[in-house]
Amino acid sequence: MADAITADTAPARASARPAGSGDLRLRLRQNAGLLGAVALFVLFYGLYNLYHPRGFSTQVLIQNANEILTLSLLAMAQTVPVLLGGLDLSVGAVMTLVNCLASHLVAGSPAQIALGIAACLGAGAAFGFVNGCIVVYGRIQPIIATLASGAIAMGLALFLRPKPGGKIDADLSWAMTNALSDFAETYGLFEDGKAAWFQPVAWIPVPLLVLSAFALLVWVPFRRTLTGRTIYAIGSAEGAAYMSGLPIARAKLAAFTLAGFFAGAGGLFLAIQTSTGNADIPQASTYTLNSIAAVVIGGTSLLGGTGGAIASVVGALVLRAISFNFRIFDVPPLLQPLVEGLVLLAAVSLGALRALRAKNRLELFR
Amino acid sequence: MNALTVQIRPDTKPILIAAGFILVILGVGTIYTLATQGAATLLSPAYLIQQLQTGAFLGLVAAGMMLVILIGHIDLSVAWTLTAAAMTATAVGGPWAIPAGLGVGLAVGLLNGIGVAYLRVPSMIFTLGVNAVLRGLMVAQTGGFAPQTAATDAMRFIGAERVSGVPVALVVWVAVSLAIGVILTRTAFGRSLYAIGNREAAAYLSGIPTRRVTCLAFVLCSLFAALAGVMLAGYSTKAFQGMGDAYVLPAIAAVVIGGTHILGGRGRYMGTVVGVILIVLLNSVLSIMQMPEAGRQVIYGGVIIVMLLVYGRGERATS
Amino acid sequence: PKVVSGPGAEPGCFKPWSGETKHMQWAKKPGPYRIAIVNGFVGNTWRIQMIQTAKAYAEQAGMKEKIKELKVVSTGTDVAAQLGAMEDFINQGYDAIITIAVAPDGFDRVIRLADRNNVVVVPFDNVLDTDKVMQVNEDQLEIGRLSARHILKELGSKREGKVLEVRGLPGNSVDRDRHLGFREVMGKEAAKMQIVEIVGNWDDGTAQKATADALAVHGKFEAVFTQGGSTGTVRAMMDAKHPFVPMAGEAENGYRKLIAKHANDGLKGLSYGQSPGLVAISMKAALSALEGNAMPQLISVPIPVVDYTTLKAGENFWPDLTDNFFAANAFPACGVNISAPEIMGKDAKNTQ
Amino acid sequence: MSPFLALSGISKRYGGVRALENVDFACAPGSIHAVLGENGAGKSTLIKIVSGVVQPDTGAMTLDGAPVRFPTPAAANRAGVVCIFQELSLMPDLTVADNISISDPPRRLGLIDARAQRRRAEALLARLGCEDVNPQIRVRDLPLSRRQMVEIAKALGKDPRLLILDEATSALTAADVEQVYRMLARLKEEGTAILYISHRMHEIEALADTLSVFRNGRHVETFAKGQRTNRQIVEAMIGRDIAAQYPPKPERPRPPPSLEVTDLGWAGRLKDLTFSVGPGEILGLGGLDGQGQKEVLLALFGVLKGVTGTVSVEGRPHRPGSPADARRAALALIPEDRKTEGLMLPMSVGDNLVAASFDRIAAGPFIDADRQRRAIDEAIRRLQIKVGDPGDPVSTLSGGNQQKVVIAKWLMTQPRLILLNDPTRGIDVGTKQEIYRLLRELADAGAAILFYSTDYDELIGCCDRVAVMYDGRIVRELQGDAITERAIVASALNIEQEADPAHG
Ligand SMILES: Nc1ncnc2c1ncn2[C@@H]1O[C@H](COP(=O)(O)OP(=O)(O)OP(=O)(O)O)[C@@H](O)[C@H]1O
Ligand SMILES: Nc1ncnc2c1ncn2[C@@H]1O[C@H](COP(=O)(O)OP(=O)(O)OP(=O)(O)O)[C@@H](O)[C@H]1O
Ligand SMILES: [Mg+2]
Ligand SMILES: [Mg+2]
Repeated sequence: MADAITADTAPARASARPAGSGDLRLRLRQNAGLLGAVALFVLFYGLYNLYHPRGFSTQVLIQNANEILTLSLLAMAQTVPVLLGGLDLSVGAVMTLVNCLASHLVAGSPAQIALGIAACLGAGAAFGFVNGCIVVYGRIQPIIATLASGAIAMGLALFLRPKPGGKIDADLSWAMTNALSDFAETYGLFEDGKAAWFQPVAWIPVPLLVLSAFALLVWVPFRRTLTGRTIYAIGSAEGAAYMSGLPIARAKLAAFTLAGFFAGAGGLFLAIQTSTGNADIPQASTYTLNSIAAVVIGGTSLLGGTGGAIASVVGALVLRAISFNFRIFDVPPLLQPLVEGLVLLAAVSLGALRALRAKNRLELFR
Repeated sequence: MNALTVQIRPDTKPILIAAGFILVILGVGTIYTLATQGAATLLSPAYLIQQLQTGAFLGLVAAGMMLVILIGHIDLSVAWTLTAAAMTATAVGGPWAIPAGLGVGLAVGLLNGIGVAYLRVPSMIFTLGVNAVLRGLMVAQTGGFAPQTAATDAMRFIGAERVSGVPVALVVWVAVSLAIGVILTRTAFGRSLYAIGNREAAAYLSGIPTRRVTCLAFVLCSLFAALAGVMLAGYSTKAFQGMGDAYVLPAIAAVVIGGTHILGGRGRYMGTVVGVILIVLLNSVLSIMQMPEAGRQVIYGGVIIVMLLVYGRGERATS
Repeated sequence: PKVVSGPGAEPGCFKPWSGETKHMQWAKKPGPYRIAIVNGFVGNTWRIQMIQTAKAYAEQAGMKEKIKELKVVSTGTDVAAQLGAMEDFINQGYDAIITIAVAPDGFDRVIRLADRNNVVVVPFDNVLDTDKVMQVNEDQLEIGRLSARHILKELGSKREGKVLEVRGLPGNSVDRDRHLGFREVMGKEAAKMQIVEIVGNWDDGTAQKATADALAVHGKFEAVFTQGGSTGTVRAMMDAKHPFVPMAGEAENGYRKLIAKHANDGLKGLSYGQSPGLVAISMKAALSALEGNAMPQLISVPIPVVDYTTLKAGENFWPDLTDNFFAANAFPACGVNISAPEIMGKDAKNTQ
Repeated sequence: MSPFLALSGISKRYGGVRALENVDFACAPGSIHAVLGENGAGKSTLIKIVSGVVQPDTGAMTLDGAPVRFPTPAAANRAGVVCIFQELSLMPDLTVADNISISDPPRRLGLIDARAQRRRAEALLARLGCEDVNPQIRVRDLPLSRRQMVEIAKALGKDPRLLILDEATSALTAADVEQVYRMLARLKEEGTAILYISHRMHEIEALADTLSVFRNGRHVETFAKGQRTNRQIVEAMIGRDIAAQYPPKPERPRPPPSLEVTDLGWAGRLKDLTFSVGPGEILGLGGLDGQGQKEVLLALFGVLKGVTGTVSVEGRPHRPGSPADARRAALALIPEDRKTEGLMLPMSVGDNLVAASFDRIAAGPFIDADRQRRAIDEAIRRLQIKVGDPGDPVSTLSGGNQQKVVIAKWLMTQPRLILLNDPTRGIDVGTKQEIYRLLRELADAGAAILFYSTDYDELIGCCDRVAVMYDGRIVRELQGDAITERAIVASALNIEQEADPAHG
């Protein structure tokens, strides 16, 4: 019998490739969520700048950059566990914990400051690692494990800063929250930032550089390591990942460690920006919830497996850009929370369009 | 042996452990009071009754939350559902107060249900948005219309009164609990919840109306939250902004401590009841011991993790 | 701004905090002015009432013509967003920015920018730990002190037994100061009294539950000092059939109603007010500064306080209005006389 | 030739169940070794032990004569033991290329080299004649048969010394199977040892050099190719003689249709199909995999949106909006993938059985415990499901028994029109035979049956008529004696019958 069947069966194979999809179109289709987010951002941020008296100016850019950095870092932090198919409800608390820690450590001689910064980032990563251990070896679901560990982080933060206070090196604060030129000026680099070659880049806000650094020097390479790949694999199908001999435990630990690291970085910058530590419980949960919203708006699936930290940054930008507009347009103050809520609801519901379009309802259950 | 009870037998262990831990809490608290007041006030019926009364509000919220968690979802909008229901009830006032409050619950539940079941937005995030919208509505309403906020007598009655020493709130909680117990074990709806929580696609292809069931679960969740709100307003004689904030995470914690699997599909209602009592007592004892906020947070988180570790580590993705 | 020597404008209204309080003066700017109010958290009655007050005050004759634009935003409990909003308004060229800080620190950068652009920043209610800006507040330490004095007065000669202290939001400077003031006096005059401390978060629900627990365990208290959620505190005592005792608490209308109702049964209450009306005084101060007047760096607003003897229905409390709003809202000395019902009584119009 | 891998005295229990009992087993390099056995015989368990997924309770393993232990699949892979599992081990959200090189992707400077990875994928797929599969596409978007090919390519990529295929061909079309045969032959030349598990006798015949039969967790016997007749082999497997595998087809005039489908269309994947089935009839759906057969079933069952054309069941127009509607119209669907679509794996066998019949076991609003128990026992008895206690999680059953649970669940609803999507996938001869008989019984009892299968023998053996599909159309409807392997294959490839058999 077999012989009869070896005649050309190409038509059958056609089903393998969805009707005429070039690789580009494939990529686009696979990143539809992100594209939507970018469009939203362009819309909101464009409006904001168009109507802002000093729209598209450096000051405005600097101010915005300062405002988005912490949330963006937390969005990146949230992304990693989400890719795993979990959630990290402790990012806000870890941010706060590190924020309080920084208010003790990041001051004094340059050496001390450098050490303090390292310690803060280390602390964030360490806490994330502990989360990872609870999840991997305790086999407790991430969402609930981090709900609990978040409370613990909050407690520690309150021990460190029963009430707001502390100090961060003033120069550092100023240098980190302004344009590159001010940075150079503060630390007397490049002829106090007057160097000719330096001018073209002098206007760039430092926070944007920091963000890019974390994205391009930490996330992008990590994503291309085996461990990074494994995180996606686990989010997609943990059993299969294990069967394929992937380092499950390592990947999970790495994911939460990285989350802690990014969250810590967020806390550190918050400290630098505000030059204080403040164990503010509502603020912590605000950031946690916003980080989740950012991840979703960025098009990363809460089921894990698809998406990325950069997309989540865009999500964070969208969130911020929404509230920017309240400072321009005259929305009655007591209606602002309502409008904000409605826009958020609409933004996160964009994904629904897919559900409504799906012609085979089984596809909805992925 | 009935297939279902067989299926949930392992879920009984957490309940027993949690119950044991409740005794530990009471023990520790009593030692403290003995040391400071020289009296074991925590064991007095008066104190316990009062804890159950205040526990009833959390109990109702947790009950609804459990239904949603069972199908593998979560409802973060209960905080402002509760508040909105309470504020609407007092604003409407009169005989229609309570129905109005519950009406709010119904509406919110439908909205959540449609968003999650029909639009298939992840519940985590959709309910978050709905919560924000409700908050916005309440702010606008308070600012705009200065609504009446005094609880009606009927609300006072179900929230605060006692009949022959038994708080009405407690009675309501017990009644709701019995109802849910039966629903979960003895009705198609209850079974469908477990089925969906385990594998929605299979449930759907088995001809279970998954979307309607999901919707209904969210409606019930919001309804119970609304009921809790109306009763809470009765208890504190008035409705006020943010009165629900203290209920979301404790409700989730109670459900999970009660042994319900956070990803759905497994769990017994009894566990949620025990979890609620545990959380309420824990908070109360910490408050009595004048534990500083920092300590509270640490203990709170520590308890949850330790409990779950004691329950035994979850199984892996593959056998 | 340059530091000048006092006295400043309208000392009756803009009362310097103390003798040492320095005065500041900004370059005079031509009016009318653009004013922005950057609020933080919005989800409670006090904040809503504050916003309403601000809008009502801006409409009043004498103010209206001085104010070209009043913009109010609420950034939520997110310091980054609040800082961002303030800096944004500086960039937009607003003349004055009035704010309730979400944290007592961390505004150095904004202040620096404000000074560069000659913008007047006025924090009130939750003030900043800095002397670089003009601030408006009531003396929280004093509030704690006078609460203690009231209680001791009402207790007569009794100086032992337990006193319940219901605190506010942990970590908040207002909570801290009131607590310190209270303890200062109690420590001096009634060292023997045992003070039981619980956390009420300035929220009726929390206060009620915490009080109920405390009552269940400690049985009897001689007096109560509650920082907020006062209504909840009293309700808990009534539910527990605890006898009424001398008490000091916030200015919620509901609490004042209860005092009026039960004063004779022993609820010898004092009600001080951290008034949402502070926003009006802050606006007034900002305008005055923009007009080039010398202003005290720290303005102490007289604490509006009433007790069971001075309560008057329709004047400092309103039996037929809701419990939640804050009754103390008028400051005659400053010509700020927006009585609470005036704004909380209004309807949809004033959200527009 | 000395054995490459040898097991001695291996035992494995799962709670009460004895999955393997003191098994000795060996396989040699350069030969294809088939493992046969009923569902639940212990084949997969054996494989899982060899490949490090589960640990044996007792017993020892030697590789090239040296004792070994594989704590994880990774360890086994390192030793050159590569397994293609019965349950696919692909990551649906990753691309084909990612999946193929998942465990050790080509790297530059420690970072994954996407381009090299892609080239690698293309090369491996080419070896299987799957040039058409785009390495950049997500596995999610591939039909099951292609996924299995990717799975195989992935295994090849680890250049195994011992390759294990656990029913790796169960969803493959005959054409793909042919490709796999070639690949295996090549590997055999190169001296790879191959363990091959399948329930398809003709595959075994075509491939195996050595055969081992398992029964109830015991290793019954091992013998060289050709030493036993099929009949003897099957006997050894199920411990009894099986008469004719397929029940006789009743000779009767074609009944009036109870399901009538006219111009059925959907999203360009189904193109105006017209067919009908009558009570007592079994209509087979044939053709290469992925020609729209599944979609037909899903469309009838109310899963697909935007279906065009008219469908009527027993005269009444039929437009189900959901499986719930379909069920009310007395339809039943045995879905493609029992693990994700047929069963709630963690739930008990009992709960799974009643999942479609709450209305039947309920008295008023409440579920009646006795009725439920009776219904469950009845179902287990009727299909002879091998289960300890109805309270056990269904996940603990072997593949075949799990499939029986799915079928039993639907029989409980007393359907009038039964849609089967490859119901015998991964099911042993004995069980298959039971199912064939069952289908015929149901048909004789007046049910109309629509039966899609990737196995031609089945279609020929069971069906009164076979509609062969190609590219979303019914290209040919065969009846009676016209239903032959050649006829089906020819129309499946959409080539006229005269076409001479290709090389191979
Ligand atoms: N069979 C499996 N299926 C899926 N994932 C698995 C499996 N076995 C292990 N893992 C994953 O690998 C990770 C680590 O495995 P490991 O065996 O080290 O876990 P463990 O907690 O150390 O178990 P134990 O303590 O029993 O050895 C676990 O978090 C789990 O997610
Ligand atoms: N994880 C498990 N837990 C409990 N019992 C199990 C488990 N896995 C397999 N079994 C039992 O072990 C026996 C052998 O199962 P196995 O999967 O090896 O059978 P099989 O030969 O592969 O059957 P099939 O041909 O259907 O795949 C079966 O009775 C099964 O019920
Ligand atoms: Mg098997
Ligand atoms: Mg099988």
